[in-house]
Amino acid sequence: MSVPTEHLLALAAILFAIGVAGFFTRRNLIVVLMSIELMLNAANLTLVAGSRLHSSTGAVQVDGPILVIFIIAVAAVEAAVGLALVIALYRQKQTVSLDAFARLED
Amino acid sequence: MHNLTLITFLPALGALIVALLPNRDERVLRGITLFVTSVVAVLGVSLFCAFDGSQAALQFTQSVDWFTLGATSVHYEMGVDGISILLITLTAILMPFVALSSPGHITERTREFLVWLLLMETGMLGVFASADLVLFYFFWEVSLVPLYFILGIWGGERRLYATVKFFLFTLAGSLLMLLAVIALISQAAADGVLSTNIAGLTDWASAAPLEAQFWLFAGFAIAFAIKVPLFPFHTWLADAHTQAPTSGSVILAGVLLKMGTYGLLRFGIGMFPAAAINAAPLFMILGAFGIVYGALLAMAQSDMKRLIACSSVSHLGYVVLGMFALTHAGLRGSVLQMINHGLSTGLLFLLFGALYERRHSRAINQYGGVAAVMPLFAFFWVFAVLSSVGLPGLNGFVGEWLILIGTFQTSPVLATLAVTGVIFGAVYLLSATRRLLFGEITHDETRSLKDLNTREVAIVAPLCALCLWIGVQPGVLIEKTSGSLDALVQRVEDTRQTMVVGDLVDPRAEEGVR
Amino acid sequence: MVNLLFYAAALVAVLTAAGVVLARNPVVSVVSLLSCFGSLAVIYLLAGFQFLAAIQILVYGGAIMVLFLFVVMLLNLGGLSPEAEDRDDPLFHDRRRSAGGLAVAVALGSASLIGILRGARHLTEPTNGFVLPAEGYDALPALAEAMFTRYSLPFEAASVLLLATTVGVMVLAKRQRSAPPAGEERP
Amino acid sequence: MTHDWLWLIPALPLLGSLLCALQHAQVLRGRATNPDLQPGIGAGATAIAAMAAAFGLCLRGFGDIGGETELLQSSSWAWIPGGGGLDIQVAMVLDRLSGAMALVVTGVGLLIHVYAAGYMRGDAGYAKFFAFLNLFVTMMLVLILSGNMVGTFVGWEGVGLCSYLLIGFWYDRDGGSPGHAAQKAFVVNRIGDASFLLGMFLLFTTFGTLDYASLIEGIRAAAMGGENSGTLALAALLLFGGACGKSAQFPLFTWLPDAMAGPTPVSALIHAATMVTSGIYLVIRLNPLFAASEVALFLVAAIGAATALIAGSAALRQRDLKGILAYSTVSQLGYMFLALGSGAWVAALFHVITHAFFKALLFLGAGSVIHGMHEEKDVHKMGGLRRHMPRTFITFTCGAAALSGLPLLSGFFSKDEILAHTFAVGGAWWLLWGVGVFTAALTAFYSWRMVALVFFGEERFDAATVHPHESPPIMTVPLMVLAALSLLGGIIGLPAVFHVPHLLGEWLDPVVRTGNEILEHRSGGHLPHLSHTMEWILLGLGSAIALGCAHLGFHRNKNGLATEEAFESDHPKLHGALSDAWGIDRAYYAGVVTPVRVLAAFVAVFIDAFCVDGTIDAMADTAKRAGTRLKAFADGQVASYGLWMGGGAAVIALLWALGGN
Repeated sequence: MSVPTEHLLALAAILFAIGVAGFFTRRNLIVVLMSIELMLNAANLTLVAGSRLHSSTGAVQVDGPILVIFIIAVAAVEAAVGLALVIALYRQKQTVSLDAFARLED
Repeated sequence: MHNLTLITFLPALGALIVALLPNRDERVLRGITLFVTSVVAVLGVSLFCAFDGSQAALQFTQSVDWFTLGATSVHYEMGVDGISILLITLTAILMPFVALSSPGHITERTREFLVWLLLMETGMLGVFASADLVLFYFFWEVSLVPLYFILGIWGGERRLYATVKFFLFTLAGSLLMLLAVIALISQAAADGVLSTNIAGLTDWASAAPLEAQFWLFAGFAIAFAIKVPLFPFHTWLADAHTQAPTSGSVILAGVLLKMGTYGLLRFGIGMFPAAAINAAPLFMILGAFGIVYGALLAMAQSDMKRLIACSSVSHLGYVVLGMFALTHAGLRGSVLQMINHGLSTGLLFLLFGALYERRHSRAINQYGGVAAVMPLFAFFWVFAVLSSVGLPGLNGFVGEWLILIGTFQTSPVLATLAVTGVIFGAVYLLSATRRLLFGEITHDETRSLKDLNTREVAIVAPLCALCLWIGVQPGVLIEKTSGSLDALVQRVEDTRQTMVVGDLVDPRAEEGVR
Repeated sequence: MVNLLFYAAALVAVLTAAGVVLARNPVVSVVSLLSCFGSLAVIYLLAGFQFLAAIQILVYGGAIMVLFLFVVMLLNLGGLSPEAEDRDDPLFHDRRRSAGGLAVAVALGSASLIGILRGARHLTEPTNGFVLPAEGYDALPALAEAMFTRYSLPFEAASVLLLATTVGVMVLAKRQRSAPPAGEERP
Repeated sequence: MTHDWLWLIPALPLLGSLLCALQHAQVLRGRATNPDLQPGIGAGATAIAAMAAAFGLCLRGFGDIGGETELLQSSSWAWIPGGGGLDIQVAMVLDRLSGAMALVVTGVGLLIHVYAAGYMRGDAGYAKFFAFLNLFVTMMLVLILSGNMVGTFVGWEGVGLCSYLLIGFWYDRDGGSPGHAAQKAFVVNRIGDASFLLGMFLLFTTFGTLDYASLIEGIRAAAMGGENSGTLALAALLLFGGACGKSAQFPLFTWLPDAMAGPTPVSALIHAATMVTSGIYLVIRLNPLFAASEVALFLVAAIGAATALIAGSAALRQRDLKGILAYSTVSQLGYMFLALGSGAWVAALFHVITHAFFKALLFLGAGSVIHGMHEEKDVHKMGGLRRHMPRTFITFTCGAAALSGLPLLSGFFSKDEILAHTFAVGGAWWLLWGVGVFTAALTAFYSWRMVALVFFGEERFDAATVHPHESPPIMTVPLMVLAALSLLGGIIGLPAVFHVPHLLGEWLDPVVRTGNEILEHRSGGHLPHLSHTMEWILLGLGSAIALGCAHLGFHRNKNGLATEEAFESDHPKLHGALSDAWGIDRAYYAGVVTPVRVLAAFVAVFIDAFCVDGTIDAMADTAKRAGTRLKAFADGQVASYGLWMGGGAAVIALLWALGGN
């Protein structure tokens, strides 16, 4: 594949922007969490692009992929905790709309 | 035996014990507090006796590495000089009496109160005992917090306003000082002074270029001026004094304000003599103006605690005036006046506190003819008033006299202005005394007032005795501080010699050179 | 050819991502996201990261998305009341916030794009194309070696994190189940 | 050689004071609420014993000086080590001046103490009274005996304090007016004290010392060399300001008439015989300083003459018996300053001494009258008392005769010496002499008016409720002693025309020598001098005026109030001005007290509360209002927080992307 690096980065930027849009516009907590996953994936893509560029001269550097792996692990954690909280909140308010959780002290 | 760390942290230890003791009997808690403060007082007095006043260097020093800021090392360093020894002793002596007075006006949340009281003592002693700039700043802030709670929890009806005002004012000062501290440390570090030791920094700062000195001096001086408080930063004091419980007022007047004047002397003049020489006329004017201004304010008050607070403004004007006269007599008087003001204003607050506990009114016109039913109270009150107005033979006179003569040597005009304070002082305090004690009894509640009880006499009598003793033998105190003050005057004079006569030097300094 | 495959996958990824955000029904969102991740896995593979592609499918597709789907199902198809669903229209309800969110998104996205495009000329792309080792850029031996030597500490931290999460999530769920009625009664 | 026993002179009354205070404490503890307290004579005896001992010591010291040793000095009390050359050490010094003063203070004081033991019997504050009285004597002795100015200042303020305490002794009577009077006395004294302080500072900065001996050396050198004349004049005037406060001179005399609110022995001791003369003492002590400046001398003399005239005329129309005496005292003090301003140091001290005798006598006699009349002070409600209290009548009349300067009595000689000196100086002093002579006429008139109104005429009190009675011997015996002294006291200073030595003049010569030398130096070698003929003429004139006016004053009033009432209806304005002491007190209130109060209120309300504190509160309000505005942004919506954060990030990102390379 000889796609230039900037195209990968551009794709990552577009995905990230879509994630941001979802994060800010949606009320459904689950969708908000999904938007966050989307942003994390965009980040992963930039790491992949960078790693490819650095390793392309022959000397393979694995720092990028390792970081991606960690991010995936953390994303999993985040999703798990987030969803557990969603369930907990749902039990309390019978909804997962952000509007219901406007006040921090509630 | 003469261990500054022990003296400083003993109250904190006491606070810990009081806080954690499972015993819920208030008397036990008060007893522990009284015991701890008394032990500190004994240690303080023995420290005072062991101090060699002829030396300028710090004594009883202790030093341990603490941490590093970049390349600069910060030490836990304690030590006292001739100025701080007096204030440490004053603090140590005053606190048992404050503790003893607390049963009268602290009836709820006693444990908390005692804990704050003891922590406060550690903070105040630490301020005076620290020989490292960072440590000093640390204690400075530590001493701020307990009063915030004492004022806010046990204060009068407008305590929240007073508390917030007090806190914001002092915090503003503290932050300014923090800036100056950081600037000082970093600039000194740039010159290779890699320690925050006050003595080392003083050596660096007093030789620093005038412009650097000026800004650093301004930072420190404004911070301390707020604490003193000098006009126009004085308005927090009246509210804080008025709303504070008796013990809070006593500590505030007795010790906390002295932190400001102590700072001005030690850090303002001591560290930046060149800047201080240039700023001296301004500070002298502020001091002299403060004397008259505070007195006029006091004359117009109808609230006794507010009146005493305004008299503090007036008295501290003397301290600042004498200090910036930069003469032997002025400085000696200034240091002595710090002690005197602590004792006599503390006495006034303690005595009025005793009356307030009986009648729960601060308005002077609610009283009248009290002397007939409370002769002992009247005696001690008049004694305290006389000490405060500077009657010869009592403590106030010596300080005032030295300040005035010291000021007269540099500025006869300002001395004349300040002397009017002697008249005004008599006017407002005696007028208040007359309205409080003399005349016919105007309120029926006054008729049933009980005279001071044994506990209250035990609080005020020793302090009165101390006032008398200082008035008769001020030499004992002055001797302790003479070494340090002589060195200070020497430094100021040396600076005058080296200062270029010209653009930034005021005419007075030129005279000094001549 | 390979390049074309990339652009196709990229297009799918963008479209499905947009679907995630735009779909009213959370189930649709979940499915869109799954497809998005799938196309990203393809891109990884194309770029020479076989292992990452595998992980992407396994962890994201297999674990995380299933979890999402599970929750969506558990909460009664998204857990939003019909009115709330109406309000959850990303574009047309509460225009102010939507506009703000979109503006931020567009601004961030365009900033990134502009930055990327302007910065592209500074990238030193290999003149004679990318040399792709047979085992890819993320050959497992190298990866494993780095993971257990240089990155051993983060690795352990991650494992601790995972453990803590496991416990934490269980506690969260458990506390809810045995929570006193008082908590439930709160409005 | 040091004479440490000199410390005992002030220490003994101090001890007495402490013992009395302890007794008072006992009384308070035991029966604090019983108004019918009879604490007996314990405290009085203690105080009297202390006074007697002090008097004895003074006598001993007085005997020691005069021969070869001109002064006795004790070892010093290291008081204030001020650093930089300022080291205050106070020693007790008994020289000819302080010896004479101390003798008067302890001697007259002793008599007054004895009298007071009778006068105050039955008062609830009996022991307290003697504690204060003894403390006063202590302070007065410190004032007199101190070897430097700071020590004098201790006594100076100390007597002011005791005066405050004693004037306010009956603080709960008369609607609290004693409290006001006490406060007024202290504050007005403080005005003088402030001036004293400045004078002291000026002397210290000029001469570097505050010890009298070295000061006088320095002043002498400076005055002879003609240096620092401005400074010397200024210092003299500042110190004279202090003396004006303490010795009740114009314009600071208004406190003294009010001070009569205190018990009568206090008026006799403090406000006639001792404390008020300390200003004169100070000027004599520093006579070279005053001698060095013509301006200062003239001002002292002029103020003295003005005070004598103002107060003497005010005394004419007072109805309060003690008020007459108070104004009379102010007037006589004016004479003393007139003497000082004429360089007649000895005459001033001479008048101090004779005045101490006859004025103490008059006050004590007045006390006896008031005591016998059940606290009635208005002379219009007395009359005919000579039949009821003969001993008081005789002694009081002796005092009045001495005061009015009837020939050959003590007041005659001292007053004549003053007037003769003033006349001799010449120039502008002639005018002052005229004032002095006129005041002498007034003095004779009001003295005898007083005697006539109190002891002659019909009894104008209600015989049913008031039973005038003679006082007990403990009060009348001191009166008799003082009467004898008033009559014969003149022998210590007989005029030169009698061809007998002027005892006081010779005695004081070493003290005033320097001052006289400076005067001589300034006037080109000759001191003012009068021929014997001129002196005879002045003596004759003085006698004639005194006798004539005394006659007038007595005969116009001996038959009742007719003259008084006629004057009041004929000259209502003049009567008002005189009985009001020319309205000076009211002028004070209008010109000083009220403006200061208004200023204080203005400062407190407008400047402090509104401007200074208002600015600060306004700053706080601004911050608060800004906070309220900003609160809208913190709506608790996580999403909007996020939006702000994201917006910020976007802006930064855009800046980064668009700017730079």
